[in-house]
Amino acid sequence: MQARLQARGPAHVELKEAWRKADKYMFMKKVKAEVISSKMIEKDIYDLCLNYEGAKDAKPGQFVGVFPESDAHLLMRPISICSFDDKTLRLVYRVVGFGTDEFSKLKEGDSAIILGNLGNGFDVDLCKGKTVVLMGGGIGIPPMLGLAKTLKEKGITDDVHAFLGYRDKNTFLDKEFEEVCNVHLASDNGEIGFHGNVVDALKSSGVKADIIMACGPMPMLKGIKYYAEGENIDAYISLEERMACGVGACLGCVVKTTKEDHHSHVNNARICTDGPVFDARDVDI
Amino acid sequence: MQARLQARGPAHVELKEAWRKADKYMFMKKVKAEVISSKMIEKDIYDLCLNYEGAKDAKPGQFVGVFPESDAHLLMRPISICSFDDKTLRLVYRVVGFGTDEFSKLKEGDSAIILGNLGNGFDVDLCKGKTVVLMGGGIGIPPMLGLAKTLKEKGITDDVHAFLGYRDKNTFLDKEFEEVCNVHLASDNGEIGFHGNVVDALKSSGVKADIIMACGPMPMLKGIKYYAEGENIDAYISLEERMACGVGACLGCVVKTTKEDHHSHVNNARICTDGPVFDARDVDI
Amino acid sequence: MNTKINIAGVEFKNPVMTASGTFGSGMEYSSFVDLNKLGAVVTKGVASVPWPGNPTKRVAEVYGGMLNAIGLQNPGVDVFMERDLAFLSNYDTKVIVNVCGKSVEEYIAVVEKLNDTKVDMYEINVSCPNVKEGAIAFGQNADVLYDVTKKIKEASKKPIIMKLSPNVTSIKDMAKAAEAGGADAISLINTITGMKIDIERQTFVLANKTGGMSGPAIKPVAVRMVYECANAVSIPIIGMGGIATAEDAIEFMLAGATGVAVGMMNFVNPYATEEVVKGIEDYMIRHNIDDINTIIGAVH
Amino acid sequence: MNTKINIAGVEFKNPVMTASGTFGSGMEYSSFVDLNKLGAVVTKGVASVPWPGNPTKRVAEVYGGMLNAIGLQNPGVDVFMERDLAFLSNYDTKVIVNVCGKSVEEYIAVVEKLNDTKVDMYEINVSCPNVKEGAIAFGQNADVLYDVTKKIKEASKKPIIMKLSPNVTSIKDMAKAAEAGGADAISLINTITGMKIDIERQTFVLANKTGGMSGPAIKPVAVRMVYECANAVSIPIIGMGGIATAEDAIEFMLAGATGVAVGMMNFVNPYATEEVVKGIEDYMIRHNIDDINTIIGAVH
Ligand SMILES: Cc1cc2nc3c(=O)[nH]c(=O)nc-3n(C[C@H](O)[C@H](O)[C@H](O)COP(=O)(O)OP(=O)(O)OC[C@H]3O[C@@H](n4cnc5c(N)ncnc54)[C@H](O)[C@@H]3O)c2cc1C
Ligand SMILES: Cc1cc2nc3c(=O)[nH]c(=O)nc-3n(C[C@H](O)[C@H](O)[C@H](O)COP(=O)(O)OP(=O)(O)OC[C@H]3O[C@@H](n4cnc5c(N)ncnc54)[C@H](O)[C@@H]3O)c2cc1C
Ligand SMILES: Cc1cc2nc3c(=O)[nH]c(=O)nc-3n(C[C@H](O)[C@H](O)[C@H](O)COP(=O)(O)O)c2cc1C
Ligand SMILES: Cc1cc2nc3c(=O)[nH]c(=O)nc-3n(C[C@H](O)[C@H](O)[C@H](O)COP(=O)(O)O)c2cc1C
Ligand code: FES
Ligand code: FES
Repeated sequence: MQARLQARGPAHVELKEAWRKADKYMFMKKVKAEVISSKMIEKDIYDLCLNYEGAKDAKPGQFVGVFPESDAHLLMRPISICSFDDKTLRLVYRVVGFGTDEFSKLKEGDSAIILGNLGNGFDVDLCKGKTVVLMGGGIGIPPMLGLAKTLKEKGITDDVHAFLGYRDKNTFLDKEFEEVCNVHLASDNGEIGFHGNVVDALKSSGVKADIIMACGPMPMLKGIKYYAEGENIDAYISLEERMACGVGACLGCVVKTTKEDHHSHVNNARICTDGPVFDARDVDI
Repeated sequence: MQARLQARGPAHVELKEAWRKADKYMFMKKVKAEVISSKMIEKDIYDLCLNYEGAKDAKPGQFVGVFPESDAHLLMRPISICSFDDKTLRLVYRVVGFGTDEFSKLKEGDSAIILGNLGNGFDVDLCKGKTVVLMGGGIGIPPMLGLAKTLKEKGITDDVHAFLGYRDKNTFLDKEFEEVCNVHLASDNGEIGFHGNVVDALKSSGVKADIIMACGPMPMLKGIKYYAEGENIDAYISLEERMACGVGACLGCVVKTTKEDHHSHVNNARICTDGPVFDARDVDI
Repeated sequence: MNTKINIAGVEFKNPVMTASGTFGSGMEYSSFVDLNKLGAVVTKGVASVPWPGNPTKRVAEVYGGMLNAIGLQNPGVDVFMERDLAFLSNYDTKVIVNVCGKSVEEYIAVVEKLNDTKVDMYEINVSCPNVKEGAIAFGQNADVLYDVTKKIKEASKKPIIMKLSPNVTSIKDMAKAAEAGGADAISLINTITGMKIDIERQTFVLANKTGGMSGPAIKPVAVRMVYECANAVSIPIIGMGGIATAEDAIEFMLAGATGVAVGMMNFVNPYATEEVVKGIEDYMIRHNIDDINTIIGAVH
Repeated sequence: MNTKINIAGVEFKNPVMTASGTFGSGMEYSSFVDLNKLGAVVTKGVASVPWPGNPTKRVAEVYGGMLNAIGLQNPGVDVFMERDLAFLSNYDTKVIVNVCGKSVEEYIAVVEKLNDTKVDMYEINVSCPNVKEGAIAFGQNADVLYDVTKKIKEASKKPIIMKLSPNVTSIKDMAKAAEAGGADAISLINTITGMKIDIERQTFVLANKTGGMSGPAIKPVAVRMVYECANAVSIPIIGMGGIATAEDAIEFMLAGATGVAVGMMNFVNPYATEEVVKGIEDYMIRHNIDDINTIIGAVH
């Protein structure tokens, strides 16, 4: 180790440059973003469009931190990028507490304070030419829409199936999925689509996934990990955890990993920077 | 004492009723008040008009507490009532820190959170038929305007002289004083009116005051107390101190008094409730 | 639905009290809230003789709270009995008198004067950071606290609550000392010592240099200390420190407080106490809670 | 205009540092701020071997601040040297390594490994409230602190800063013990132990139950403690606790801090450190201050 340390000069300049140049750090700023529109699309579910300079660098599965205005509530709220184009960013979120409630009151012309782009996102290149199954549960559905759109727009594959799980018949975003991929609905209470969870919906659908990409509540992600490992399918899942910094500095947001993590070497990876998207095999959930 | 305590029943119901009915507690609420207008009338000096249900109970020299929106800045900012009519309240204040800066951004249609009406105010009945000298220094000028207007409107006396002290030629509100009383200007740098303070301006004016009512910075109020005691003139001065509650509960805002105060019996009266207007002889400033 | 709680044999109609020094003796806030709706009014500190308190400036705003260095200005127990206690006896609420002193004898002098009045309990302030003698010194050393508690308890005909200072290494040790000394209950937290400097004028904001910090900013420290004490002693706890809403109050109760007190937030929202009472009832309905006592210390 | 300060013979280009654990080893924030502009980067706590830290949830928001119970997750001194120290040596800033351990031997193991590297100083964390052994226990007893300081100082080839816990009755006594033990400087405050309860789910928000509170909410306590220590010891002080702006930093310096560190507020404003550096210069211009050293402890 001492030897390696001594030889640090040029080698480590490289490291630093690599860090700065790494694709995912292309856009990493805290900025004011103008609200283009904000509307409720379902009970407690809001759809926020922002004029955001980081949009052009966004990748599906990445997220941004949205800061409340309140001086009492200082931490950013992590919200996945739902979709994006060159200039605009779309966030779809559920009102669950102080911050999201505050955001829901934003109006056209207001501004939102955004830290982004954060996290690694889904690697769309892994999907090339494959039968891709996207699985979204509840408020985990929005980021899958950006992914579905990207797969279509970039012509990566045209065999994409989205399995979308809702609580009940109050669905959201499903119409937009229909424009870009095959859609399979499921609901917890059976009011619409498959009666049950998305994993069972997939099993009963006859769709043979080459690769799964998913976001949703922990029980759903556990189910997917278990299923995918059993079937030996690659699965990439997007995780959530309480965050403070969002940039990998505070070590607040870790998930147990099956391999040694590259940061602390203690099988605890940072969801904000090493994730939020992980190979399901790599995390111990 | 024990004897008196035992006989407390009916006697003390009286006390309670008296408290509730006391004139100055006629309107005492925390309310939202709609902003009718807000404008800068001089560098850093703002003029805020509010639709305020407590206005009809207001007395000149009383003040209200204005709460910042910020969750970090919780205490109200005491601001004197500049003038008022049945429905509207006018506050004129200088931007000196966080709260006043925040208020300066209020716009028509916004609302301000007001705790009022606070304090005793000037007793206009003492002025009946007398030569009244009103003295205002700097941001102590606004409350004197409401007093001048009341003296005129209620026909209490028509011999009212306002001595208004400014830093320099950038005067404010003086035109409005001219509509209701005689006006004598003074400025620290001599750019306008008498060159010097308002006490010296009064001395050199030849006006013979029967009673003085004043608001302004501490050195000016000390000067008035000294002058009035020397000349044996009644003087009522409005004091300032850091406040927390504004209603007499916290004992934050005391001033040393020459007589025993009625609350704590320690010669420390509460400016917010026993004042802000005091007989100059009663305070040890 | 039962909102009644019991501390040392005294029954309170609900757990909501006022924190000493933030509510006068109730008079000042009686135009905002109906004192009959409150569990108890806890008075400003009362000494054996009038105290003038500290010079001004006595209060300063800080982020999410305030500092105060009032220095326990009060009219002394005689005026208190004649005026404040008389006023309070018109209301159907419990009266807890906060007692301050510079020596054990001074505390006892107040207690003895009030022993035959209708006062329900004493809260012994051994934790005010703003006076030089007595007060906080008694509350920062477990042996001294034990001793002071014991002596005051002996002199008292009413249950005593020892009010603890958070400015200690181990709040548990202080709670245990108070319990061992015979305290019927403890209340916490008093203010945390803080300081504010005016950087433009390069002076202390408070004449006393330091002041006691209160308000929402201190709540997490207060909740933690209530929790620690609840696990260390078996006497009831009255929790306070930044309570603004029923949600805050419930957080303290879940941590182990039997009663709760609203302090600085009265200044910000003079209706706060009554709103907390109402909000606790709403919470009970929402969570199907029949008896408020079931949530005391429920998170552990 | 001189913004240079000197602590134990180490010259810093300005007083502004990063608070340990809030800035990684600088890498993460190097895309927001130019590390060359900072007085020093203070690293996350480094132990002799990798530490996994606590289970999640590890962080919680509180009024005007946050709680953390990271539990000192870190890759250990070997990886630290190879990667983080190597990274930092590309910058023209001082490097202070925050050292943690569960026993004196563990602290010393880290110190000895780093003794022949380009690290400028050590900050010895005897005040982390989030790990069971060592850490805070060393920082809450003056005798133990004296002893730990002395032993680490003996093993160290670089100046050592003892990082003090605010969770004590007398911060002065702790500062004096550190000084007596041979500390070259002290830094304060580490976090104040707090707790948050989720009242809807009736659970602790943090897996560790308690966490360390930081952010603007704790600033008045931190300023007071810096002031108290400045009047108790003659070694330099690095002040921290809620610093968000240059104004906050100057408040600490006026109270007696030679250096200042930005902690939690990096998370809220990743540009904070550089802005504080710039803002201090603005203040110096506004107040006609030639040498920043003249404001250290200027209010007393
Ligand atoms: C990577 C990531 C992506 C996310 N994407 C979305 C999304 O696209 N749409 C959406 O509706 N929600 C999303 N969430 C969850 C979202 O972050 C929380 O719902 C939100 O932070 C709640 O904030 P609040 O102030 O309304 O709630 P409060 O409960 O008042 O928040 C208190 C604190 O807890 C944190 N917190 C609360 N719930 C969560 C949670 N589930 N995950 C992480 N932190 C939480 C808050 O950020 C805040 O710091 C995502 C979370 C993560 C980690
Ligand atoms: C009875 C009374 C009447 C007043 N009337 C007026 C008026 O009509 N117009 C006007 O411009 N100003 C008036 N003031 C002064 C005004 O209250 C302060 O300028 C204002 O509170 C400053 O708030 P800030 O947030 O801008 O300043 P900051 O310095 O950020 O305030 C910090 C804290 O200090 C308090 N504070 C600061 N300066 C003063 C002060 N001079 N007096 C009392 N508290 C202060 C604030 O209320 C706040 O709690 C009056 C003060 C009192 C006591
Ligand atoms: C202005 C003020 C005066 C106080 N006076 C007393 C007092 O006389 N006796 C006492 O025991 N506590 C006193 N306290 C402490 C409060 O009762 C309470 O313990 C503390 O403020 C924490 O609660 P809070 O954050 O809700 O204000 C005072 C607090 C304030 C803000
Ligand atoms: C997420 C987090 C991690 C921390 N980790 C450490 C640490 O490893 N070692 C240490 O001495 N202090 C640690 N601290 C304490 C800070 O360095 C600092 O003393 C404290 O947070 C107060 O400063 P602040 O209010 O500016 O954050 C940590 C603080 C936070 C918020
Ligand atoms: S949120 Fe700080 S490391 Fe992930
Ligand atoms: S401000 Fe509280 S008594 Fe005057």
